[in-house]
Amino acid sequence: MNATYKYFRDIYLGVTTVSLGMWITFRHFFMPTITVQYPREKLIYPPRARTELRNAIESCNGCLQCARACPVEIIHIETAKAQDEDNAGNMPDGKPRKLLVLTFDVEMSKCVHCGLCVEVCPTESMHWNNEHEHVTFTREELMRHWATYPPEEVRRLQERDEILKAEKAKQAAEAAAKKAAAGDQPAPKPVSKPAADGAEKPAQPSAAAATPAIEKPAKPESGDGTDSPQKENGKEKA
Amino acid sequence: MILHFLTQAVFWFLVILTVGSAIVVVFNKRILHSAFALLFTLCGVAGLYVFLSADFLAASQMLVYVGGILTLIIFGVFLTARMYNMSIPEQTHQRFLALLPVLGLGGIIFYVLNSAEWHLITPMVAPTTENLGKMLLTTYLVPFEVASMLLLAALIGAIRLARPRKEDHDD
Amino acid sequence: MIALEPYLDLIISVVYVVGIVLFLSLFALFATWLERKVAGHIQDRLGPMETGGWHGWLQPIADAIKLLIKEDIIPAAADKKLFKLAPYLVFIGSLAGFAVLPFAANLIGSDLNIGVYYVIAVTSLVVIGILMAGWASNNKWSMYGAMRSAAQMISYEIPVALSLLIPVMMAGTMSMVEIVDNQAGGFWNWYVFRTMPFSLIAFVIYFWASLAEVNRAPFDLPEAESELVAGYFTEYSGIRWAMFFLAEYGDMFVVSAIAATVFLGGWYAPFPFLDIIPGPIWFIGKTAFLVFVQMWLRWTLPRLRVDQLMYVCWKIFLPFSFANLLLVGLWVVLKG
Amino acid sequence: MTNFHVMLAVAAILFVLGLLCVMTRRHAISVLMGVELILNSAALNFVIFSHYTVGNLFGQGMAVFIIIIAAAEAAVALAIFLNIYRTLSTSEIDKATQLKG
Repeated sequence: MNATYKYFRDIYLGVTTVSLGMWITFRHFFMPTITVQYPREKLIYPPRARTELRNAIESCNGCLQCARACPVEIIHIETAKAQDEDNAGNMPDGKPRKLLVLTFDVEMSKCVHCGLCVEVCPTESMHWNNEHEHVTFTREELMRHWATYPPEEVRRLQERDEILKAEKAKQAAEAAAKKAAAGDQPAPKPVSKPAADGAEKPAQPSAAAATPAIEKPAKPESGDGTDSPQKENGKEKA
Repeated sequence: MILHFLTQAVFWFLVILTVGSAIVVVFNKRILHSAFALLFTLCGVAGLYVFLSADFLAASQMLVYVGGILTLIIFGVFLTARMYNMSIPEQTHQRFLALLPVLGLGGIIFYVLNSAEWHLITPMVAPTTENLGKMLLTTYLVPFEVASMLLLAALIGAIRLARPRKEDHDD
Repeated sequence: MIALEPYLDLIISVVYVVGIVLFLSLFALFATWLERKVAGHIQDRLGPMETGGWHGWLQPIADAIKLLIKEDIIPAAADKKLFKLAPYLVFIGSLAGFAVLPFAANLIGSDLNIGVYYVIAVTSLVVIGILMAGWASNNKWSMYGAMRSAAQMISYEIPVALSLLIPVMMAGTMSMVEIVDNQAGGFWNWYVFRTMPFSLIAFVIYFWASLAEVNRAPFDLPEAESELVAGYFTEYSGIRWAMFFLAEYGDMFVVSAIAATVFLGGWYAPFPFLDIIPGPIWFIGKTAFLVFVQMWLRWTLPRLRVDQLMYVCWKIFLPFSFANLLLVGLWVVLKG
Repeated sequence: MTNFHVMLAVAAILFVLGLLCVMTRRHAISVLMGVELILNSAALNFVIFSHYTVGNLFGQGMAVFIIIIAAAEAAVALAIFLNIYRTLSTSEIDKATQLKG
């Protein structure tokens, strides 16, 4: 349009838009505020909010998955096999506890709040605790210790565990020797064969003897992993 | 009595302010100090106007001189100097040669001031604004209109002069 | 015992001046608190809540104490004399306006017969003070702020003066007390509602132009913190900064008080039967309301550009003010 | 010595100082400031005499005209100085010796 029209239109728009804006701010003036007076009242964060890590040690089965998942490697766990003498009790789902979690330390000062440890935890013992005040007076306090064993107890249990392990290894070696003596010595060959051929031919039909040989070293490692699928089922049920 | 004394004190304060800052205006090497000293001269003169019961004039002095002309002058200094150092310095010339006629003229003025016989009347103290306005719009209507034309002409002329020329833009 | 009677006027004057300075300081304290509260609530926040219990009412006092004991820094490369002088100049320019504000019929510093004109005149000092501060700081932001401020204040002085002329013409006097007296007896006698719509337009133009005069948003280019740090008082700290601050809030009060005086009936109540409430309360109440509107606008509108600022002044306010002036002049002449 | 004499003396001193300023200083704007001093002293003189010897407002009217003229003069002078500075890159009036821009 022409300049005169534009001039008066600008004035009209100026007046109306300023009035409108003032009306909006005036309404907001009387709206309830969203401020939370922080130290006195605190917000409840949504359940998935990444606040501060916490491990419910009584439901931790010491599976080390969180330590492995952690990208900054700040979770340090030491475990020992539970014996009858320990009276280790049951896990929350009723199964007997197989591992004693001797130490469970997290360096919160290095935590990047990625939440991977929470994702992988089979027992949901690793969780966000809905608080964000990790403020401490010293840096050492940011190292969170959740295991409850005193140091000498930890040392004792570790030594016992090592002894047990050594015994077990001895037994295993003896058993292997016995087995080797009993059999017609085909065992070493299939062990090496699938290792060499496995890359080329994954499905080997005649490796009846080979499969236990492969699974054997894997078994102790994932010995607790065996009950992890169950736990995951339980998690899904929960 | 004390009021009279206070009035005189204010009067002398204004006199000293006016003259002192005028001296700074003339003799200071930094041109911006001169310009800001001019502020106090102008304010002092405005104060003297109040003592002469020229209240409207005093306010006009503040409004036009301080708010208008002095600001123009300061802007002029900013715009016509390369502001590399803070004290835009300035040289003077013919200082002693100039003192000669100036002192002569000053001497004559002061001689006349001292020797003349002034026929003084008792001054009236009354608001002036209304009468001044009536005077400007009746007796002095033609000069008043001429002055307004002058202002208009000066306004247009100043804008025309200060604008960058077309050729400057084309370069 | 000394007879006090000859000195009574003097004593009253001194007390009044001291009272005004105290009032200005208290008002500035209150206004900073109010500003934060208004800003907070408009943005759905709360503002200061901690210091001193109820809604943080001690916050401004804490700030004032902080300012008073803060180190006073003068930049090494600054023009020291001018740097020290500038805050006083600005403060005086602001304080001088208080001399003619009529808090009530008898509560006025001096009922000058050129009251309105006097206020317009003394605000010129503020311009020079700001230019001085900007130059003496030897800082590019200060300089920009000062130049902008001077250009803006001088430009907007014209619409301010022209709008103030309208009630002056209607009252036939520039004395504050007489202008207010002409508006006695109910809000329909206030100048803002007489000669509708001219005086209303004059009031609106005055209010907006006065925002530019006191460098308030949306015309706060001189101290635009997102572009110029703090404009002309970037380099100031401590007590000198407090002077600028006081001057700014004093200016806010002065322009609002003048609007309340010449347009909104000064110390008179909107309805005659409410006149039992004392005049100063009405006067300060009206002024405080206008100050509140200033704050309200500040948190509503974004900052203008320099060219927009000048466009609004020279192409909208000025023609409208002149047309307004002519029409009201005609009205006054015809009415006799 | 009355206030009258003192003010006349102030006006005279302002005039003399303004003259000195115009004569000695080189920067164009300093010269302008000197001119303002002279104009002020003249206006002050008008007002003094009208107040103390005549008793009418003629002198104040003249002072109003002087202020108007000073404003016009300052505006035009500064525009000219700006032009001089733009073309000659100097603000000393002695250097501005040619009329051609």
